Amino acid sequence: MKVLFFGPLAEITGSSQLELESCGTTDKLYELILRQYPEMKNKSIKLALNQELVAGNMNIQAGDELAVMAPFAGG
Amino acid sequence: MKVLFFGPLAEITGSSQLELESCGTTDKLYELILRQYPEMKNKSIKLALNQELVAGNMNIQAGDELAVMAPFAGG
Amino acid sequence: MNSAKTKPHTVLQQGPVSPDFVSASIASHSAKTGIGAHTIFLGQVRKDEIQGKPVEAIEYTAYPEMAEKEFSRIREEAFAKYELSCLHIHHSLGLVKAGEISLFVFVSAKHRKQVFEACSFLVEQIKAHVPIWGKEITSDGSYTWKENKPV
Amino acid sequence: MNSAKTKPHTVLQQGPVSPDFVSASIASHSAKTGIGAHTIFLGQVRKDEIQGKPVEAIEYTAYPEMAEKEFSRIREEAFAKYELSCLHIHHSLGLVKAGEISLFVFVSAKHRKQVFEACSFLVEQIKAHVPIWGKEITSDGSYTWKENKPV
Repeated sequence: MKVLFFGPLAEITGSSQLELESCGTTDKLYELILRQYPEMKNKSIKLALNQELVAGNMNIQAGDELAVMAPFAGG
Repeated sequence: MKVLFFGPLAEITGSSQLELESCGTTDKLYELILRQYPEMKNKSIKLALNQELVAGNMNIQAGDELAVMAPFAGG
Repeated sequence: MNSAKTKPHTVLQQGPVSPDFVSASIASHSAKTGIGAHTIFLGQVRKDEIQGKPVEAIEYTAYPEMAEKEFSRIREEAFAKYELSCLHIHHSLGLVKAGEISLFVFVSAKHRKQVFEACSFLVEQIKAHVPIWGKEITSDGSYTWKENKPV
Repeated sequence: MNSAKTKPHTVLQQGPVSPDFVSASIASHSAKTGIGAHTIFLGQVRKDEIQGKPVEAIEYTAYPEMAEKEFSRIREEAFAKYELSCLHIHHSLGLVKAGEISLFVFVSAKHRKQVFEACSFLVEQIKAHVPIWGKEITSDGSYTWKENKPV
């Protein structure tokens, strides 16, 4: 399962794209990321599934595009 | 007493500046103008005394600058 | 930036405000690195139809001495009411064709919080209180006197 | 003007928004003679001090595909919410120096009534919902990740 990381989070992971073990739902992915990168706990991270912000818990299908994002800073 | 007229009002008077008889107060000037130019009755005219909008009735002194104005259209 | 607040301004200018003038104004603020947010209002002359005839231009006249005093008063009021770095107002006199710009209001501040409110306040004050008049001239040369209405 | 609403836009551009680009955008609206009011918002990079060191630039990165989708959604929402003739958004990627412009929002309508509200709505939506990040780079080369806060 490919997961994208941006901005400050890519600095923590050392890469803008990681291959993580499949985990079925976005809640599980969230847990997995925080276990693997405990520094992200203070970053109020958000997930995007197929380029849309995840609200609640969502199922992950094969081929879905997943992204982990720090608070935005546009403007 | 010199009185200035602008925009649509100068069209009614035919001049941007008229010499009117002294009349002591702005209320009296207002009456005088409407008597002389009854067409201004529908124009919701305002007076300015020394370049400030007249609110209420004010005394007119020798040398004061008086102006009669139609609704504004700036912008 | 206090100097920007107190230096005398002449708001009224002959003819339309050009887009190049707007960009020069923007560029001149790049040295003011305490500014984080600008809001600009531009009033553009519309080709409205008056009795079936399109408006080709507005011809503006003013009571210039009182108009400049009112612009100053409005500026002071905006600085008192909002936390602004600087503000600039330019208004046309004379002929401004449909599609051209007759009013340019430029408000700058550290944060975006109040720039929209301040800019809107300025535009409403200008339309309500500054002695400016405009003839809407239609294609056959006839004209109608414009009148501002409150929003 | 419906074509302006539906034609595809790319909001993200490399480097700062130049004042000349803003004036060209303004000039390109002079043919749209149904427009009476424009509002522009410009976000300018501030030379804030971070631990005593001045910010020299912000380096912007984005999740570009999602960012463009969010910009489209925000545009559609603004057109649904307000009576607008057209609107344009431009946001920088890469390095934007202090004093330069990183965000340009341009809203046009027949009347002034809603342009300020629409422009403010767009700016708040962009800051809250578009996946863009910025490194504030100070004079000694160190940096801090910027985070937007609600107004």
